[in-house]
Amino acid sequence: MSPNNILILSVTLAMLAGAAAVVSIRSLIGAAILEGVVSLMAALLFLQMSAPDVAITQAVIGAGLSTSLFVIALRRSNSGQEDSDE
Amino acid sequence: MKYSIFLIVAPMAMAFLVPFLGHVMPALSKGLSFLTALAGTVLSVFLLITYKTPFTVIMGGWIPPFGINLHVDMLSLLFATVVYGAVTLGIAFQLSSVVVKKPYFYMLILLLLTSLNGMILTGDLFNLFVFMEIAGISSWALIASGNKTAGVRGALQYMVVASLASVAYLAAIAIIYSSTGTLNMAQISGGLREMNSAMAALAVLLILASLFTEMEIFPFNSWVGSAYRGAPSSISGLLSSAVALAGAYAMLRISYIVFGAGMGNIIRFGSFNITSILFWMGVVTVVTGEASAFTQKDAKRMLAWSSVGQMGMILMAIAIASEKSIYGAVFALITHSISKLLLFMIVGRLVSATGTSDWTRWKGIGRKNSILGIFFIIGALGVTGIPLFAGFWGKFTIIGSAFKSTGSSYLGVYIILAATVMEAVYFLRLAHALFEEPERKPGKVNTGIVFWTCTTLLALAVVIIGVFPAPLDRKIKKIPSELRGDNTSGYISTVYKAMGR
Amino acid sequence: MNKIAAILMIGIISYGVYAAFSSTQPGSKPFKRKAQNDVSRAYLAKTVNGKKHSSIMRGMKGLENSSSNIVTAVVLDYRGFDTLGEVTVLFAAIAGIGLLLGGQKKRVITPAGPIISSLAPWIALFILITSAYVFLHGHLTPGGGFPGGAMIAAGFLLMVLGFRTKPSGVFRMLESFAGLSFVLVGLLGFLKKGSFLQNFMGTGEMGSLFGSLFITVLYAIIGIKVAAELSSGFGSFVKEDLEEEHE
Amino acid sequence: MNNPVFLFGIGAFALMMIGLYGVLTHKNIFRLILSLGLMETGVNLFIVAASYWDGVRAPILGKIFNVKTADSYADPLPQALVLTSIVIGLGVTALALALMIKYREGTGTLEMEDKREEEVEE
Repeated sequence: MSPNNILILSVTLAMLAGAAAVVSIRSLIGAAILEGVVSLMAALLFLQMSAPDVAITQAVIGAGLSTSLFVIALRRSNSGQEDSDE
Repeated sequence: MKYSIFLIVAPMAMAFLVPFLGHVMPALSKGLSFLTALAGTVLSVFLLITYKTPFTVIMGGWIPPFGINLHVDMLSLLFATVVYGAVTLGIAFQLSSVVVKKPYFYMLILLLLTSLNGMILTGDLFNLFVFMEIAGISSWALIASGNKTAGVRGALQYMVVASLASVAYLAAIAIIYSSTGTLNMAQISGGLREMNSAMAALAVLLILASLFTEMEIFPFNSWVGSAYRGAPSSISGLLSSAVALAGAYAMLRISYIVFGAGMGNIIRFGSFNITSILFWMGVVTVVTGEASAFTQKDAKRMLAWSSVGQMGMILMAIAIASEKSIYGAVFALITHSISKLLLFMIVGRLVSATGTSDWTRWKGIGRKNSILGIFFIIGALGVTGIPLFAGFWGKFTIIGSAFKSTGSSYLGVYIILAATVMEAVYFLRLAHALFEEPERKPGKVNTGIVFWTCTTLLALAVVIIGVFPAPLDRKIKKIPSELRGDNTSGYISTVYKAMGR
Repeated sequence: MNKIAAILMIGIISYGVYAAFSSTQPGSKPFKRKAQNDVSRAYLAKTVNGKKHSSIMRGMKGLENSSSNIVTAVVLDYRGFDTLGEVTVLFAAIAGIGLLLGGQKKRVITPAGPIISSLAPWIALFILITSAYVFLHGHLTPGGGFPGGAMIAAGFLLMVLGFRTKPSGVFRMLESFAGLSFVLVGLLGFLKKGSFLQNFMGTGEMGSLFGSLFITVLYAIIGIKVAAELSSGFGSFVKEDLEEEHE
Repeated sequence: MNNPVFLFGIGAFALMMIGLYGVLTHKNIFRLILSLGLMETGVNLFIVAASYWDGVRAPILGKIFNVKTADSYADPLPQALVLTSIVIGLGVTALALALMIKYREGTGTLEMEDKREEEVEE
């Protein structure tokens, strides 16, 4: 395995771990922030796939704006930190 | 003929103008929205009258498959006309109703109009996705604009299902593009057969799943009841008569052009056969849709599930895939749009007059407003498909084509007949309630010149098409041969001509 | 739906995808690329209109478009109609937000702490310059109108947090104006060249800053539109947010 | 494992499936929206990965571009599609969050299954 592949593998695994945390973590705000982390990892993968345009857009829109939007909307909907789902 | 781009661009430009006008003169923006839709209707009728052969309009000056192309033929022009007509009447109806809506409301209707026409005219698989998303976003916002929690809940349910559908659609695009190297529908039609057949089957299943959501096919239609109920009545009418129509159009187009190059030639991928999947989904949808409509005490939900039943019947016709069944499907779609819009308009006014959408509490309203009651019966007979009313011809042809086909399709005859009986029972039950002896004094129904114009036009259309189907018949007769890929006026050869091959 | 059913469903889907990908029947498949296909090869070599070049050099003129970033060329030139649709999606979403959340009680905005309010203008200025660079160089370097506009909107969000700036109707106007100009550019192409959204400004030198005027103009419009849209739309989330904090 | 293409593809598919699991098991609207976002990111990765192959360059032409070397560049079309798809995803997310806020104002909860029906009047 080349060093590049190891990098790709670790980014992919980090992304998947973040995603698994998003669907299982109790805190809603934590899930929103982890979603941003997943987007950032995806942006890194786009960069690895020679798609710099997509990577920039994903980083700015997916990781930046979407995450802040999630947090703002969550505060606006005035919900507590607990998830009553479980 | 290249002016057909204005069918998409004009409402879009007007929608962009609304925030500006809404700031200066809200009333003007509403009026102009209506006029834009009206002008589009005139344009589409004009194009329909002067139409001779199918043609391709290229965008950006790039020939397909490099650029995006619009494909204009009898099928797309007819459906564009119906969508324009329905939306124009829907805007008029909303303008005349007591609830005052913000300019944004009309702007979203214009965007819905843009996107439905885009879905109908485009010849590019990804462009279809973009327009489907615009249609989705504008209809969620419109459904929730009723300011009732039921509408918001319906919109959210629709949003979740439709987002899953769009993910499936994008995955299918990824598979198809990376195997065939093109996004143009006409080219994919050839490329799909060069694909590994298991891969092609996977892509086709993903696309079908997403189109079933647009077309309200079971089991992708759980959102239908609450969305139709919570939406303002004008929007419920448009969902049934325009949005579902565009979904059915996409289904027709994709299943004939993309999946099978022509009629009766729907592709088999190894042991996987689309025809039987479509047919059985249609059967299940008819049964569940009509059964749910039968049990509803809520008039709007009842109409919603009745639409689902109709869409199931049309899916069955698409699956039978004979020249006759296509004719029947197109006819039934058009007449269903007209009759359902009429029914939703009347029900909308009854809901606002009585404050409830439970039809068992509408007893006796028809006695005081007899014309309204008669219009309701006309609409109901139009949907049901009783002879001398518009719905008859489509249903009759579909049953006829099911008779001629062999195998399981023959079952379609019984299913459709049984569904017709159920439809007749639940509509006449409601109509009977309207003319029953009232328990208490029925309220006054708020009508007006605009309302009467809209409903009279629609009711007349139902009766005239039922008695003299000839003009519509002449137009629809052209469609089966144009859908077929192998002749010179077919879809695929038209697009290939534009490619310069 | 309970978890076991969900896992079962995912298992079925995964098996189906696995079966499709491991099928040994003949025919083309994704991830196993044949020679690069016609469409994207023509985009890369700029031979869509049939003119062949042996090689393309920086500074060359008379190409079908002079953008060296091919993704930008695809987004704005070859498939510009998709991008108009994309802009419309955002427009519809923001309109929907306006319809659902707009027009409520009077808003009070509380100022942020001293650190943010003193740093905010400088950061915002920096973001503004960067984003202008991003969308003006869209045809040369990665980036373009969408990330550029989103960056401006982020800067604006910072201004809202830092000052008592209220997002006003100006944004709606700007958005409306930018959307109309996009359609207008398309219609000018239609009138001058016969096809909607066709490049009517000609192509210049490949690789120069103002070599592809058409793309630069469209990206500037998109940048302004996205910035205005996101600022006004997200403003309507933020405003209420701050107000609730105040109460 | 030596070819990263499959790594990208499997990663993208796994992300979609995790998102689907979230959509199927949660009733909380906020979580539904987050899970749909995961699925969107996954499908975007999938689109680019399906047309990617090892060792290609970004589709930005250098000083000299030779037609014969076109194969050494990444396919620009899927990247353009994903660009569009990301922005569309943002629009959908924003509207969905607005719907969520509205729902919360109406019902006081973020859970979906509240079956209570209220009268509609127009």
